[in-house]
Amino acid sequence: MRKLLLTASVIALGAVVTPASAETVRWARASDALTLDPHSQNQGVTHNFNHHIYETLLNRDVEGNLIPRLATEWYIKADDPTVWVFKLREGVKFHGGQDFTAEDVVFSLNRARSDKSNMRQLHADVADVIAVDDLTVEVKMSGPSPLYPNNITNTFIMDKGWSEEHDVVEVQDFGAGEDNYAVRNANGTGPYVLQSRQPDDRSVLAWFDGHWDEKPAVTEIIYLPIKEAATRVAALLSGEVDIVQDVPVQDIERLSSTAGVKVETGPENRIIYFGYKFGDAPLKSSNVTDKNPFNDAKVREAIELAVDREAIKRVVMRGQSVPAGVATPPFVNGWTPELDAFPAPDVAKAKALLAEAGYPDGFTVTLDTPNDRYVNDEAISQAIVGMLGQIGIKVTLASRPIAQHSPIILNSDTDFYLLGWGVPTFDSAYIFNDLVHTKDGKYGAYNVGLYSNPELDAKIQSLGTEVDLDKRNATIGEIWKVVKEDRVLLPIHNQVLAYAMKDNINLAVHPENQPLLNTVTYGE
Amino acid sequence: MAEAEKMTDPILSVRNLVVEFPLRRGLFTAVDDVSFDIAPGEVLGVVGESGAGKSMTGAAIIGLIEPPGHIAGGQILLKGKRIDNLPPDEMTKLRGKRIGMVFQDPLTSLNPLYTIGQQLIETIRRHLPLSQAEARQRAIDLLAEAGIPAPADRLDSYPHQFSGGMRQRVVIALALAAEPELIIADEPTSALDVSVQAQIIKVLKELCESRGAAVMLVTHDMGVIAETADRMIVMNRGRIVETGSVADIIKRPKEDYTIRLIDAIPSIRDETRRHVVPPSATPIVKVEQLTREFDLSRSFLDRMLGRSGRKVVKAVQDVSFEIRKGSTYGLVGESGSGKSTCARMLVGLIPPTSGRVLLEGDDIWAGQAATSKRRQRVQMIFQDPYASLNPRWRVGDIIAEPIRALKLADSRGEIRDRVADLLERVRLDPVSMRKFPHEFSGGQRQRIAIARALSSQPEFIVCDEPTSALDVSVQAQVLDLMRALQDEFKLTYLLISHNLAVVRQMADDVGVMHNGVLVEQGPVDEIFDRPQRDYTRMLLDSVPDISNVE
Amino acid sequence: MLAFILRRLAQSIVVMLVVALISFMLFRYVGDPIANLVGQESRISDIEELRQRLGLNDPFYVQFARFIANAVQGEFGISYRLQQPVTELIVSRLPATIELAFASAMIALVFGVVLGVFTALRPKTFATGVIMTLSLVGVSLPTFLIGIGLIYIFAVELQWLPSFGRGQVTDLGWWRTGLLSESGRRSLILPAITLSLFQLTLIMRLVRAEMLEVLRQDYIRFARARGLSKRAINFGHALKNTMVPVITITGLQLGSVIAFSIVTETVFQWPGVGSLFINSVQVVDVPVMAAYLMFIAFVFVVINLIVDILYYAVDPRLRVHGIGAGK
Amino acid sequence: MSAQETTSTIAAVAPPRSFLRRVWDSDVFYSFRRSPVTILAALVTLLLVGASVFAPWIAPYDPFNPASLNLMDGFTPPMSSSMSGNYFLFGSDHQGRDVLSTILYGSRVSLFVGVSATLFAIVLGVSLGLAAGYRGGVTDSVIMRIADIQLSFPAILIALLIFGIARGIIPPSRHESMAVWVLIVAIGLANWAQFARTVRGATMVERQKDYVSAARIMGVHPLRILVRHILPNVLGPVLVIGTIGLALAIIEEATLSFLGVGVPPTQPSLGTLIRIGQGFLFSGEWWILFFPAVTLVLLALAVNLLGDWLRDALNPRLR
Repeated sequence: MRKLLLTASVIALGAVVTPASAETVRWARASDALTLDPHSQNQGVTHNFNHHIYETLLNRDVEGNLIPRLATEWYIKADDPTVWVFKLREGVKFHGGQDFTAEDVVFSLNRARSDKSNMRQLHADVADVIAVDDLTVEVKMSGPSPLYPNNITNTFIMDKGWSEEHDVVEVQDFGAGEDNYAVRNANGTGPYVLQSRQPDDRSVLAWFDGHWDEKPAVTEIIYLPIKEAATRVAALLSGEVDIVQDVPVQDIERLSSTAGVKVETGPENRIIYFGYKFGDAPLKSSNVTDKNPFNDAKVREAIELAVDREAIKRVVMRGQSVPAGVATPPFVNGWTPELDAFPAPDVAKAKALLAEAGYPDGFTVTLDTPNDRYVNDEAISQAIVGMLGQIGIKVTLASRPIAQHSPIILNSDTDFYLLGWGVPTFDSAYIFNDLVHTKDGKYGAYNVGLYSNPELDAKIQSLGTEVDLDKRNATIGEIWKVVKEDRVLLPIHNQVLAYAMKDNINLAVHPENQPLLNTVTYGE
Repeated sequence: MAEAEKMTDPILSVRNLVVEFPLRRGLFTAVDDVSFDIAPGEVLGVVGESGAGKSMTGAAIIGLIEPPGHIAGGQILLKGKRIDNLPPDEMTKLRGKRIGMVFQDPLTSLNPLYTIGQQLIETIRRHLPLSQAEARQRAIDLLAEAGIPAPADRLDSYPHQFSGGMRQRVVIALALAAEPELIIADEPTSALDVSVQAQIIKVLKELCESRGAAVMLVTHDMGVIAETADRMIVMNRGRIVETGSVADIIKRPKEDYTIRLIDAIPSIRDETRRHVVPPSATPIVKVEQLTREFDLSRSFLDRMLGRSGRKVVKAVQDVSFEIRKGSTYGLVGESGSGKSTCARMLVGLIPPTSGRVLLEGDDIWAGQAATSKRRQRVQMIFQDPYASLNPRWRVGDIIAEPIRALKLADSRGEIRDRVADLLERVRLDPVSMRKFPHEFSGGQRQRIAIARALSSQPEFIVCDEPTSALDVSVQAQVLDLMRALQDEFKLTYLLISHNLAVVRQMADDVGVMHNGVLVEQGPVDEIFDRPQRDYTRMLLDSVPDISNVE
Repeated sequence: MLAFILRRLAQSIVVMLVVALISFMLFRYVGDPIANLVGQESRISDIEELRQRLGLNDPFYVQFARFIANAVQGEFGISYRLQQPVTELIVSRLPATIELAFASAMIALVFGVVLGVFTALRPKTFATGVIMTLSLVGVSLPTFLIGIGLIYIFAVELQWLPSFGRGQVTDLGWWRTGLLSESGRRSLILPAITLSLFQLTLIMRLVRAEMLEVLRQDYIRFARARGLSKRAINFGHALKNTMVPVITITGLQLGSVIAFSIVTETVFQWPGVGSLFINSVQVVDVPVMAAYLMFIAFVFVVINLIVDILYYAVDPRLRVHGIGAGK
Repeated sequence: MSAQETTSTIAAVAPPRSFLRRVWDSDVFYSFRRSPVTILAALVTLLLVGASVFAPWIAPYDPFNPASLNLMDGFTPPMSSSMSGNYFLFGSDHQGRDVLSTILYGSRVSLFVGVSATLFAIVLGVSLGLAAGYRGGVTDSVIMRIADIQLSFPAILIALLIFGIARGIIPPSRHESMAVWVLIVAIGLANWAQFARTVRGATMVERQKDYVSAARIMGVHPLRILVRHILPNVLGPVLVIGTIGLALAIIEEATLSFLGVGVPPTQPSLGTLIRIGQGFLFSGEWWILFFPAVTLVLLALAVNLLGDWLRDALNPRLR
């Protein structure tokens, strides 16, 4: 009865609303973009919003392939493997009317790799940027960098003249209390012009009629951050918003079965995994005080056998995940179905392995988990606690907001932890560099467990400069084999993204969770 | 009397009035079959001890009995018309218009948030068809009649800006605002000092006389009745004991209850009935130039900004006297005269600003030894027996507290024996030690307080208004007990009281305090019969006394 | 009076300093702001450098001293999260919170007083029992549950009212108001009710208790004995005296309405300072948190002061100098 | 001559009775017997408290033992069995825990936190209130200013603050075992001020009373006067605020868990259960939210009603 009533009202409302709002989309997600300054924050939500105002040289489509945007062609200079050449699109104008030229690209890339930019690590290997002519830019790298184009899909191009005019040549130094014009104002080449913006409340974007691409179906976007998941879903159910980007997995079924609403799902380029502390030193949170049980491969194998990934998928994730046997999403170069296979849970064998390793009664350990970062992160950890409990490992769950979880991760101050890893470059090297390589200098920043394998380290370092892609892929395969066999990480699944929307709207899920609303089409 | 009724119809006739309170432990009859009349212009005194039902009778007449109480029988007739069965709306209109009422405490009878003008005008316009300006003028006239100086100016003052006596005048003016035919005055002067009390009675009487209004004067104070009323009713336990003219009842009471009641009332005319302590007896307590100041000035910052200076009140100023061993020294004075402050310095509760208190030659405020001596040998009995006993303690523990605190006995058995003994001395059953204070009446509680004071075997007891919270008959018993104990234990008393008759009855020597100064002292008969100071004389003249009845 | 205000201000400054100090002790335990400022790609060296740049390596008392030095000049720094001046952020969010707090305070006050008086004047009726019990249900539920419940009923099922946001807003100078449009006023209803429930119950119970107390006073009996009408007694005499203590508590409650709005604003996506605070806590945006707590402390200080002045206005006993000598 | 005077007169002449008889006949208990709502509230409280105290014996499952859980039992509707054959009267949650059992164990946590936090607040508030009221002067000013600061900060913020500080001080490995105690201290510290204020006021009144003077005259130590004389006489209002404070503390704990601080999710309190459950409001698994919420409301309501009754019963003027 309740459902009937709801259905009727949604239909009634849909009938009234649809014709009037055919070109306006009310787009809700959990949080707001932090800033309009394109180089100030390296954060997905901010990039997603700014993609509508600013444009990048290259972009990724919904399959994860690189596609041209402001650059129409890109290649390694024939005579110099350390130089990338970008051919720029003709006839592009900024919202303020300025022409888009190679100077703007040089300016923007330099700004993005300046000291105060948060994007600069992506451009760490850039030695120089040169405008060859109005529509050609050469990027000189410090060594061969075959994958550099993967790094620039979120590096937006600003207008040099506008930046100089408004004194935003430098990225804001907010630590020094400086205010910055670019934080609140934007002049991009993107399909939409910023009309108004109240942070955390609403932003309005209107179609830029000087845009180089064809006119999109959506000509006005009202962007509405709604923090509380229940409120977000309620807003869609009551017809107050058209697209909800962050849909709680448990509400997908209800939304799909609601008339007038549909849910699009698709895998995200993000792997959820558990990590262990390695090394001989005893764990801080364990009752085993003379050695580190995680350092024993048998223990790690026992744990993997205790974990029932399918159960997590079915119950915790409501079917909205792709269980994984390797710590990389399928989009990424280096992933293979063979690697992704995982053993069926086998509690008896797990117990036997534990006994063999010298822990017939298990042991205790604390699991650190975030509770507001990944989809159902706390519930996943809770499920793991139960599963490990069945083989005698008594896990205490320490659940924290990501703000408190992050320092623990960065300081390697944990024995057992949950983390998610996105791979913006779509290449395994990105994973190896940070998660597998020994924590040392620019490598291994997120090698929380301090795993160290000098042999792998050498191979990982070779990936950075190897230009022969076949040879490189072979090395990637070798590294993955060791990582998987050594059970360095315990991958659980790849997250699935769900976008809910009015059923006359078509919007595909983007693996980076960065959908562009100018790709929206209407109708069945 | 039958003739009088024929001549003038009574304003008020009460016929077989019964007021009942259904309580959880049964029906309580507060007023039981009460009948009386009040003639126009007559002042009828209604007297009785607490719980006699006198106030309830007044409340029944004006229709203000608190639920669940209600009139269960009888009739109330105002000028021959029944009013006890009027609907609430009509009764409301009648109140203030035809029956006025004055309550006991002028401090709480007026709404603190409204000026007296607002309250007067509101009342006047409620009952009389007058404009705001006319009502205001009438209010000023009323205040003038009630004896408020500069009434036009004071109209916009708030109640807290008046003294207690002045407030009671305002209350009377309010009660008379609409010229009611009957005024019910419920203990109108009990909360006031004697000197003020006399003035208020005068005002009430004059105003009613000039308007021909009848007065029903409810009070526990036979003296007030004696001075004010024409006729009186004596009530006890909800019933009328005796009715008659004031002179008849006071001079020739017929009923046992009345006889006992009148007998219990002390009079300032009575000579001391006790043995006289020889003047040569050694002084046990010597008070030398005792002074106590209270700093009432506001904070430093306020003074800086308000440019007001320090404000020091001398509550007690240069007071010196001696108390002879075994005697009773009476300290009298009105409220605020500094007598209680004196008492508190004598027992060690507040330190004097200057001067000394010598107990057998030792300054009780000097040093540890003197302090412990004082603790054992000086005790105090307080005015309010409800507040002076910790309600959460058993009587046995209360009485034993000094014994325990001063470590006068060790074993439980010894303490219990001493407590039992003390209870017997104050004429209470030793079984009482297992009970809590609320299970006792006021007089019994004061006995418990006395037992506690005695338990440390003191020589000197300061009695601060020991009987002023008690009914007269109980007061007489307590005073008798105090006297008996004094003889038995060779006690020395400092008796502080505003009740001159009690002092005359109890004391050997008397000191009169006024505004912190001891204005006069001497042997009791000397002071009472031949006062030297005007203040003392005024004080003695103000006391309403039943012996004034002709 | 002047001295009184000066003294209160002096005390207030102390209070605010203590608040600021406590806040600073707190921030280091909320989490590490840096972890939220940098992306996955950042290296440890970048992080260290940023930490140094933000002065986060300094001991907290140095950070505190710096904060106070800046705050005295009205400078609260730049939000780590939104990268805008904190003062500007708070000022722009303030109207939303004030409108919400004011609306809910009004609801709480009007209904609280009316129901309180009603239940006091009819102490033993069935209606009173129902009101008293229902009001308890309101406070027995956590605010967030009430909010979500109201959204579910009135926005999703009945579709009578909006589920989030402020609706159509209008700029009046720097003040952005939602009160001038129909959708703005409709948007206000649910959050205002949610926020008011707790205070409403409190005020109602307070008014009832005080009223019952006042109705027992001698001056009420005397007013009845003077034949004043029931109306004049109940609403003229009794209610005014009831209001004296009610003002104090209500005033203080108004402050906590603003503080309580944290949860309500989050549930209704109300763009006020409360939701700003919660968003800031999540990413350890120290400048915003510090400024917000100072702001709350300031609000309490001001409200306390106003309450005291009101107290003077209502109760003539306090107006006269030299009172308090008493006995 | 008021009604209550009459009562006490009658009481004075009544013969002494046994303790139980006296309690039964006392005015407080009499008003209890007369109020069906209060009796109902007391029964509900008793039932909930009893059920939570005896949870380990009466709960069908042990939801706090992760090893006993079967994830595949998750989301079983009320009054049905899961695939693995477990029967769930109130259904099961997203971890396959029996909702009824989690409620029983959760109430245990909530009640423990609520009662302990309230007791802590009472002990702290009463001691400081007694000191402030009895000593007066600087002691009074300092304590009351601190109380002002505390009152000017919403309780939730105070609790957040203390929670944060505790997290910083206690080594991370002990966080979870300490969480409950931190909660208790946090909520207790957030609520002491109202007790202090009440007790201070009452103490200032009692201090003036003659029984205190009497004790001072005989040289009783001030501490003894405070504890033996004044304390019993100021506890009445404390009891009343205490019952209401208990309900508040339980709800506060729920709100704290909504804000992400609180007990570990593997040992959820009622508040944590509600926080978890509200995620399933739209998804059809209503029972995960409904039963804990109803329990919390019942508990808070019952305790509040008891508090109300106690206030009226202990106030002689309302009798």
